[in-house]
Amino acid sequence: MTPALAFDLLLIAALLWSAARALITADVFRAVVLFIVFGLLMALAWARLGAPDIALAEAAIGAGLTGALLLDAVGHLRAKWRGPER
Amino acid sequence: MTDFLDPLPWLIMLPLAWGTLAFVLGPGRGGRLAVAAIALQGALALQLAGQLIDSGARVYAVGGWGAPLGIDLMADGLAAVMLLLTQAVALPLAVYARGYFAASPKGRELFWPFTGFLLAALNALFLSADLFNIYVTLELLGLAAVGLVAIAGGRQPVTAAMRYLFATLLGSGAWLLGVALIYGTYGSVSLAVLTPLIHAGAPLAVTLAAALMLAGLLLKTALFPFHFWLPPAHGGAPAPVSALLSALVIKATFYLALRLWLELFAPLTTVAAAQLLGVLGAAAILWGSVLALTQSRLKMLVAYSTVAQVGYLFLLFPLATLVPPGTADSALAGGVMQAVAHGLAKAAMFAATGSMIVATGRDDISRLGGVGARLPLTLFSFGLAGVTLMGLPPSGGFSAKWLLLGSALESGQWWWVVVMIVGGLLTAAYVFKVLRRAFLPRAAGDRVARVPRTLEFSAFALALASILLGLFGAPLLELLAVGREA
Amino acid sequence: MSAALLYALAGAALFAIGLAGLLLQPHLLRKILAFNILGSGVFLILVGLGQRDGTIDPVPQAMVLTGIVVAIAATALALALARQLLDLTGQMRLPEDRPDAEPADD
Amino acid sequence: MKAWLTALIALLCSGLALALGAAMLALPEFAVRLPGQVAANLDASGVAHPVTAVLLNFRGYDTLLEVAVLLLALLGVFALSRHASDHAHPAAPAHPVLQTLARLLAPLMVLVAGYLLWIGAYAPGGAFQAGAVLAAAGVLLRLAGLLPAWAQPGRLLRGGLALGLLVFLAVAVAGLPQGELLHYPPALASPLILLVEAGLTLSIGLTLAGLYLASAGWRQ
Repeated sequence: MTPALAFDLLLIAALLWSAARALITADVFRAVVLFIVFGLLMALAWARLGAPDIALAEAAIGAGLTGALLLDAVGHLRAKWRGPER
Repeated sequence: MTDFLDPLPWLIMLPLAWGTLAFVLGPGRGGRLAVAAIALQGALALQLAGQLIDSGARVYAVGGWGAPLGIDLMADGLAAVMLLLTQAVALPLAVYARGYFAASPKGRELFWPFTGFLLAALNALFLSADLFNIYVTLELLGLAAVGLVAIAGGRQPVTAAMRYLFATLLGSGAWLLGVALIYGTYGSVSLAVLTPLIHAGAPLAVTLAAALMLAGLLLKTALFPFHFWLPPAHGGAPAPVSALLSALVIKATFYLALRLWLELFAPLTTVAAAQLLGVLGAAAILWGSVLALTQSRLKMLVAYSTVAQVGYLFLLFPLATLVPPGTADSALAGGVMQAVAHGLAKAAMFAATGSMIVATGRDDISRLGGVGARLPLTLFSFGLAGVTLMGLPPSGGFSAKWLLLGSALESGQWWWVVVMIVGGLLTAAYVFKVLRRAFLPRAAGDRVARVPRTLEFSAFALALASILLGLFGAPLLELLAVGREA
Repeated sequence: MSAALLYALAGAALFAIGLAGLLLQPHLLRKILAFNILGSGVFLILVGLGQRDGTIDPVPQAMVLTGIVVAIAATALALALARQLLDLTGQMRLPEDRPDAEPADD
Repeated sequence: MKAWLTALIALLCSGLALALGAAMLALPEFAVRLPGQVAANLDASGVAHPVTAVLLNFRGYDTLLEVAVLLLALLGVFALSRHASDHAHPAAPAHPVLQTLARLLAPLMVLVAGYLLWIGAYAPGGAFQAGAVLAAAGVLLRLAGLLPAWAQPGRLLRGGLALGLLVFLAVAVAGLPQGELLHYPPALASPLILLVEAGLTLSIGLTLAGLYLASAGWRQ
């Protein structure tokens, strides 16, 4: 097995793992963090596929902005659930 | 063709431009601009139809590159019929919406920009000859439609919009996966390039792509059992929105399914698959009609009627697949005629429904008493639209069902005839349920206000058009044949 | 097998994971994550299969750039709807999927 | 959800993945190959970077519609924030270090966006990446409490949001007298594409930032 192939297989395993974990983990905040990790791994995959344009966009938009939006929504969700008690 | 006034590109650019300008103008502004622009779009669609009848189908290379490097647009008779339907429904509805939002302002702030983008998406979709470009138009259409459902706010519409968004995103996701598989197989997404390639031989990936794309379209068209998202979305939105969605948006994905079935994926179609689509259509007719009959809210009744009427569209698949050419032609004509007749009639029906709700202040069939006396023209429009949906002569719905019946009998598939007759009876039952209530005298304590005349007349114009379609439908069928001889 | 094809296969798995999540997870935020994963899977297939002969193909790459922008547009709209639903119902799930008294997981 | 339904869906999804995999391993040779065509027409496209050439010239029409999709999503967010209930939970006051950092980083990010826009003609980069960096600057400023949330944009802001699409539409239509929609005359292709990209960078940046700022505004 060449190092490149080993890297590809490892990256793919990490992609699948982070995607599956993001969907089944019990805590929503952790799920969003896992999704952001997934987005960064995707950026790496795009670089491996010779697509630096997509890698840039994926990191900035796919992981960055989507992550910011998701985290903001989680904050909203948590505040909502804590809100009435306080 | 290097004509600055060529109608084909303008049919897409014009609604994009006025939709954007309406947004810049500010909340609630742009209604007059929209009416004027849609009238112009109607003229452009007529001009394009004239060109097609004179000189046949057209291909338009955006940017001058030409497929497969660039994106091609294509206008044939089927596309032109859908374009005419779109502008013909949109114009009275725009007039209606101005009056409606003056009387019931909830959701008016962003109605015009959304509508502009919606119409641009429809026109672009009908004209596109590129699978990936169609994906973009599908997303534009889906997001515009979801936005329109949500504009009035409130628990029920927002829930409906959320459900609709997931359905439409899943549908376009399936479409895009199909596009990816096809590009991965052949190296192109141009319909003109792909059609001969698929006819020469399709590996497993292309069969999978065809199944995925078709399934995505059925979900978006709300064919039974994928109809779950439609009644709350169409029943919960403001009336002009419900009318646009029921009349036009689901027709766009039906149009794509039809095109794929008849052209790109024709070598992959089987009688069994066609019969399955027919069975789903029949189930939609029966299930939608029965549920329409059990509704207590007027708008939900009309929305379930859409579920049923979508079913008729899919009867065309078993009637046009692997049958003699004449039979297939009349099935296609019947199916397209049904799409047009239902578009006009359902727009009229939702418009009339909206007027009744504005007048009575509530969405409740049991409280319609007095509407017949106060809003006779509106109720008459509802009734005329009902005649088209039932398929009674001389309406456009009658012509459609007559053509479908003819090809069912010619091809010996009598079981669809039974479905159509039962469906017609059920339709009559739910239309009369509304009419009967509306003719009762006003109950004590209920209020029936007058509504602006533009509401009454625009609904009537649509209803009348759905009837006249039956009497003067021949030119439309002539147009439909353009580009289909080969 | 080229590396590109390997990533296309991974894309197929991601599509399936995303599809299952979209259909099975009742929580709206997770449905939105699932939709994004499903989309990423399709993008990998588009570029991976397009480059399966080892040549860099700018056409599917440009398509994916378009797709990423469409995906964030859809995600933002979905999140806005989900938050609105949370404000209106106190839940981040669609009503029918909801075992009624149970609060959202957090 | 019922256990058997869950199992069935999981089974169907795995089946689909397997079928997709099997199909991908049995593909024939490409019948059409576009990379060569892109390379052959690159000189006439007005840019030297193939992906930018596809995005703004060969398939520029897709991009035009996609910009409309993005604006549409923001309209949807506006439509919803209009009806947002006003339960308030105060945003955490920003840390002074974060504020200083944001003040330093934001101008730098604007510079990076400008660079990405310019380099897009020759190398990876372009309006979308540049717009995303601009938007990131906006999000950062918002997190530092230096930028107000905007639930209801004024006319100037609406103009900025629409500018990219309007410029793109104008350029698309300007090609009609000489040829087809979105036809760039070869001599003018470079400056026209740069004009479109500049407009897009501004509008995409504002729109992406707006997707965040409009919903973050609900908490104010």
